[in-house]
Amino acid sequence: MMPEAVTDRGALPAALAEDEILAVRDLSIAFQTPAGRLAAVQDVSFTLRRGETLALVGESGSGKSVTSLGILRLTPRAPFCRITGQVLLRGRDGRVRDLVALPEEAMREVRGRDAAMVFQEPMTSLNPVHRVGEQVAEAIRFHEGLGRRAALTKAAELLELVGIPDPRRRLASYPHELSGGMRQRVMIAMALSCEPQLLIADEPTTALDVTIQAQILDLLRRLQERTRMAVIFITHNLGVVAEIADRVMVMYAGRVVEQAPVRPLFGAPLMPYTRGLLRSVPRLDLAGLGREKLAAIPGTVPDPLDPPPGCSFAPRCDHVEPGRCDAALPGLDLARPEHRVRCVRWAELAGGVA
Amino acid sequence: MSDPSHPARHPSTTTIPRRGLLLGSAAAALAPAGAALAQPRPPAAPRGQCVLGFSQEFTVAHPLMPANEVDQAVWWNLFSPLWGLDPAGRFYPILAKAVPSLENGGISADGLDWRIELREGVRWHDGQPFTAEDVKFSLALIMNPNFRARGKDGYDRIESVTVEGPQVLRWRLRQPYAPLMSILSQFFIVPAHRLAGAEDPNNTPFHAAPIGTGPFKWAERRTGSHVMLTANRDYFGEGPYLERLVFRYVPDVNVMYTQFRTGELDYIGLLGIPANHYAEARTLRDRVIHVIPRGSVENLTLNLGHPVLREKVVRQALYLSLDTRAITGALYYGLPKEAVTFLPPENWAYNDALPRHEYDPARAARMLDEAGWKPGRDGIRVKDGLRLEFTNSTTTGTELRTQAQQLLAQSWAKIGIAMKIHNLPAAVLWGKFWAESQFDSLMTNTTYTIASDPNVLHRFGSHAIPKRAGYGSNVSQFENARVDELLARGVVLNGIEERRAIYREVQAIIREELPMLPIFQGMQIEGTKAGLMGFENNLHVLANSWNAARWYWA
Amino acid sequence: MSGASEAPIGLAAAPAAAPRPRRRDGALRRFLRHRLAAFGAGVITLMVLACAIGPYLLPFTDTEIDIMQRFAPPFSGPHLLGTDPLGRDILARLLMAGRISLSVGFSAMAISMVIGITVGLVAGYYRGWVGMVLMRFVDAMLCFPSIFLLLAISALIGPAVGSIIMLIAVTSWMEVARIVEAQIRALKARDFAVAAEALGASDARVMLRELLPNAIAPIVVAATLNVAHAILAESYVSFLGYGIQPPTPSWGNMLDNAQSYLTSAPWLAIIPGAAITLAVTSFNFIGDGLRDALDPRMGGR
Amino acid sequence: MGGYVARRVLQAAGLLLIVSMIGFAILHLAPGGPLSQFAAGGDMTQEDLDRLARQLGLDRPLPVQYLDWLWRMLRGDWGASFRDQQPVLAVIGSHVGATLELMLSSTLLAMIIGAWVGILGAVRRHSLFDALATVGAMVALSIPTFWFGLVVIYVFSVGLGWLPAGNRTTIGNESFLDQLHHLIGPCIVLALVSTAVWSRYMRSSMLDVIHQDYIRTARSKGIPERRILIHHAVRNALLPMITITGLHLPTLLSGALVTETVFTWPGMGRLFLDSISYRDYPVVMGILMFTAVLVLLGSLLADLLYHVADPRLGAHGA
Repeated sequence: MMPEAVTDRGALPAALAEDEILAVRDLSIAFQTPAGRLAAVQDVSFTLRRGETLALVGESGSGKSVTSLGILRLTPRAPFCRITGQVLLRGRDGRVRDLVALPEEAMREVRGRDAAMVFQEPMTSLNPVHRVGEQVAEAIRFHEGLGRRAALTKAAELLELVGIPDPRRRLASYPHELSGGMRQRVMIAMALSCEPQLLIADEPTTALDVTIQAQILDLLRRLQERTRMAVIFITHNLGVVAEIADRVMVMYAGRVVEQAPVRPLFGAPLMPYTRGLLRSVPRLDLAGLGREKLAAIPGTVPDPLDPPPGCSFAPRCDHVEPGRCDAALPGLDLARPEHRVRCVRWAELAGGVA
Repeated sequence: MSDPSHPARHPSTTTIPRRGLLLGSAAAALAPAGAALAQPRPPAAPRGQCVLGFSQEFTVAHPLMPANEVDQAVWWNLFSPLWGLDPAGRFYPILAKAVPSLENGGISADGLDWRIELREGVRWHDGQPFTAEDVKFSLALIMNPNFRARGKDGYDRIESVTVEGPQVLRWRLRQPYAPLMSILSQFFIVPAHRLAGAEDPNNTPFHAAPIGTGPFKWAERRTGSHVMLTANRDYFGEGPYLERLVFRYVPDVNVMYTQFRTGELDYIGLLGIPANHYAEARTLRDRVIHVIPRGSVENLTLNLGHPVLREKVVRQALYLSLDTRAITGALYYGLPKEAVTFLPPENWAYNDALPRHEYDPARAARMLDEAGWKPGRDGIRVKDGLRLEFTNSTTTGTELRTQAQQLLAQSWAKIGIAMKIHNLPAAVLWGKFWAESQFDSLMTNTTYTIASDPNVLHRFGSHAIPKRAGYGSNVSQFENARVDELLARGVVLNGIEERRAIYREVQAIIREELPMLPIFQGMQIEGTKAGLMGFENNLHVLANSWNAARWYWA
Repeated sequence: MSGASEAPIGLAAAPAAAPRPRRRDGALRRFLRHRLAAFGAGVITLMVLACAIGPYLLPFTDTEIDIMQRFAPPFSGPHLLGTDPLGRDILARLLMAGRISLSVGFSAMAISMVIGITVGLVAGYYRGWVGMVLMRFVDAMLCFPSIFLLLAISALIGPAVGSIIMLIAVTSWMEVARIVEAQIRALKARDFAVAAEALGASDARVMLRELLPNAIAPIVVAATLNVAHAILAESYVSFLGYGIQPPTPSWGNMLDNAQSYLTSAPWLAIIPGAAITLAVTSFNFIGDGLRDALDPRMGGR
Repeated sequence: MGGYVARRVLQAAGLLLIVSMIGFAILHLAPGGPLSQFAAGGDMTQEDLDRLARQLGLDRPLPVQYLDWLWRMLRGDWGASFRDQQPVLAVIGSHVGATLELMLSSTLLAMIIGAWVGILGAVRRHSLFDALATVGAMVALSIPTFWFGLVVIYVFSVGLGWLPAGNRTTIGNESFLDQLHHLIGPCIVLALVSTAVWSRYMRSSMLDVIHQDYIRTARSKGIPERRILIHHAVRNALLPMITITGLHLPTLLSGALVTETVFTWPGMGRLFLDSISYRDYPVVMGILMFTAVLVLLGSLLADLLYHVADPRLGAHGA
């Protein structure tokens, strides 16, 4: 079943639909830097249903990681960083909370319990001076109120769940004693420890060997089937996207530039940027085997402190039309059902390409 | 801190005075409290403690080895000599039954044969009896070539020692030596039964746990902090009245004063209260401040080997233009007494007829003019191409002396004399710099006598110049045939009047020749808690705890 | 150092395990940093000027004794900062002492830099036996707590200005030697040294013309901190009674014996102490600023 | 590990040999000698002094004296003090306690305050507190220790009368409280520099740690901020501090010497100063060797401790 597309700007429903876990509305994240205000993410909106996987795709600096951190408010605090908009999350208890407006203490309760994260670098994301077991058990102790012993028992079960052999013994291991893949499994076990509704995986396989990558993806898929949690999967590897995502959101310079279910997007991308990304992946079916770079597009991401007027991709776009593309920011048009694109020329270009 | 439950604060009428002197005070004790005449009596048994502050640390327990003043302060309470010198400079018997003299036949007419009878019933702290063998052993130990004895002067004149009985001994000198009497007043007897047969006499268990015949026994030593003695209840003499004596090391005189002020110290000894605290100290409640004269002289020791200072006129002009009053008056708050000779007025040989010191820079300038020292282009006097210029040294860190140097430098500069300050750390100054007369002039505090005997052969005799391999400490390199002759005679004569005449003349010559410029008589500001009785200054010993056996709390 | 006088150096030459300072410093901090360095530079400039010119503007000289005027408190009469136990004008002495103390600071720094750079250069360039021996010597010298070394050597020499400078210099070159040695060792492996050597340049030329200029940033920083260290060291030695002797005033010997007047004339202790603190703080500020400005990568070695 | 320790100890032994040669040379080349103190007293003649020099073996050539000293040292004989004849080890032993007490208490104080200031500075980076702490640390590093000691005495002893002006105990009242009372002043003075050093290093170490991925991980787990700070950040940030503390030892010893002087604290610094001024060669050499051993031991211990404390290194093994 295809997920529903985001509603128009300004029309914000107060609650989530029955099967929706997350609704992000007009999320903007800005950093205060010595050089001035830096708008890292602007007006991002999307929803996510139970059991659904959304892939967030873009080059580094596109704002995809900041978006994911912003949802859990893991970005620096005010005044160094300001988050506006709405992030509605249905908790394990069924209540819907606006994470942007939540007091810090309540937000902390949400983290790890209702929504959890897996990070890119399993090497550095685990605390080197604490044993693996304690780190996995920590969230359980805080959110479930279990004692140390009980929490460790549960941690062992979790390690077993993520496929770590001899989990009881592994509890006493230090992170440096584990391989990269094992560590990422530990990270996943840690994220799943409180059975969250939403899992945000920030490039969880990027730092791993190809064979391990596949194993981890496989693990995530199986776990998702089991727990019916919603997953936001951040990556710049389109091959991975094809394998795991239901829906794809392409970001460029802090904005969503195209959003569609995975098949239409791969089959008929509307935004020239997306097309550029796809061109860098030679064969879809082989994509999972290599670590393709998305930087095949000439030029670089614009300076976020000094964004170009109009379409931010315009300076790098092959199809740029002076006077039109650089005049005003294009809207996020609903091009087809469930397929939105931010490009003034998508219709003309679609004709040529499609 | 003193024992708060001190007898004096709860006067006991049952106390039996042990000193005849105090008999009269029994009646006085009935007088209203605080009456000046009320002399509280000492307790029947040792009570309380007294903390004595010293700015040097106790070092050596063996009383015949090289040591400092604090060691002497402890020794006086741990050990006993045959006789001592009282504040008036008179000998009084301690371990000896009587002080030997020509009159009582203890010393033969030619001064060569000495017969000493010892006090009976004296015991060492370990209970062993004290005998003539101990005295003989102690004399022999000093002459033992392997033993690091402090000084052998005098002892080396003893030819043979004979023990005639347990409490009687006799010795014979090679030649008469008058200063021996005084030297022996600081000859502490050590126990033969503990020290005889030691493989290394310099290092025996005795060093860590000394025993003597004195009024107090060794209790503990905490290096860097203090030495504690406890009362010897079997002491043969008067006292002790205190249960404990604590010799506290406080390395800084200012801190020491603060602790005296707060009451942590009951007595402030060696180096005393800094002069700049004197005015305040006098106002302290329940403290008695004693400005005490010492046997030393604050002086400028001149090196007569220096091309400028070898000239007598220069030395006399320097003395004339030396503003001693500015130094004693301003820097030392008017506390010291003036001095013009190397002996203190308390010494029996002191010459009171010497010309007083005058401060007359104008006359000094005239004298220099007449002697051919004419001011040069920069104002400094010159004669035959020689500038009237010399350095003055003292040990670094001696503050008042350094200030005095600067004062002198400025006042001498006004009459064309250039004095430069060249101070050195004590260990350097008192090394070759001093011994080999490498200095031009020194500002120091010198005790010219040994054990208060007026003999100064080692200071002014021409055979005592260490730079010329002499035996003594005549670092001024002073040479005077008449002085040599007088001093040589002074040590072999035994009659006190004859000796007095000799040393009076020596002082007159030194006053005229000025190998050293006396500035003032050595002094120290000591303090005691008001209730501490029995304290008495004695400049013939190196430390005022000499009679702590007779101290007690009022 | 003292607890102290070593510390500025210790902080500069952060040990191997020391964390790498962040370069992503925020505006406030960078602002503050530069402000502090500027403040330091300003203070030192003012001090140098005051010490150079000031004595000529005062009605008193630093050595003029007026025993009747002793212990005049500050701001109480003709003597702006009061007088000392001999009635000398403290301001005049402070300025003259500043000349001495600052000269001692700079001279000792210069000498210790020459020693340190030479040893570091030679040890870093000729690794092997020579380097080993030199660096072991450096290690051994660093085994002595600096005050202990300072005092032990001060016993060796007379307390004149020149010898105090030498004393401080010979006890403070080791850190510099280590810094330079490490830099040279790293630089030597890089291309331009190899190229210069290949072109047949002499050792001395390679060392002085090719390697040294590339190591200049940490050296400049170390030099600044070394001045601070030297001023402190002078005051310690003087305080302990082995320093520059009167009548020559230095900030350190003005403090000598101030302890005995702490109750009656506290300004005798406070004024020179404040001058030392101000000067040393300023040099440390400058050093800190220089470190940030010259080479963002260093400081974390 | 064992091999590593053995190598380090061997290196240290080599260094100590060099240290002893430097120390011996410096001391014995200095003018003046241990007998000067007796010359100053005046009741001993030059003849006596020359005899003593002979008896103490001070008239032998320097290399002979050094080899003699070294040979005795290697057999565990540190010699005896010229000043009071006590064995050097006993002399050092009776002073080292006071110094260690001072050093440990001030290090503890510095660790607590310095770590706290550093952590707070890092957590509230760019705040007014951080700015003041930075400036404060720089000033603290620049204040002459003895002068700070004088100021403390002036304010707290002379002025307010809260603290004793010196010494380690009051005679007759050597209770724990009395000792503590005496310890406060010197402890604060000695801790000043260490606190500054600690706060500076702790701050930068914390800044490093705070930006580590695992802190973000912990935060994503919903752990309370306080626990993240203490359990995750501080634990890691403290690791490099072990090394810093080891390397700080010589500075601390220097500071202790000065502090002891100001507060008449009967420790090794005081002893060293007295021994230097008396040229008590055996004791001075003893202290130099002792502190060198302490310094080397400190850095070795810091390294070993680091290995123990950091599970990534050694001790635990995979």
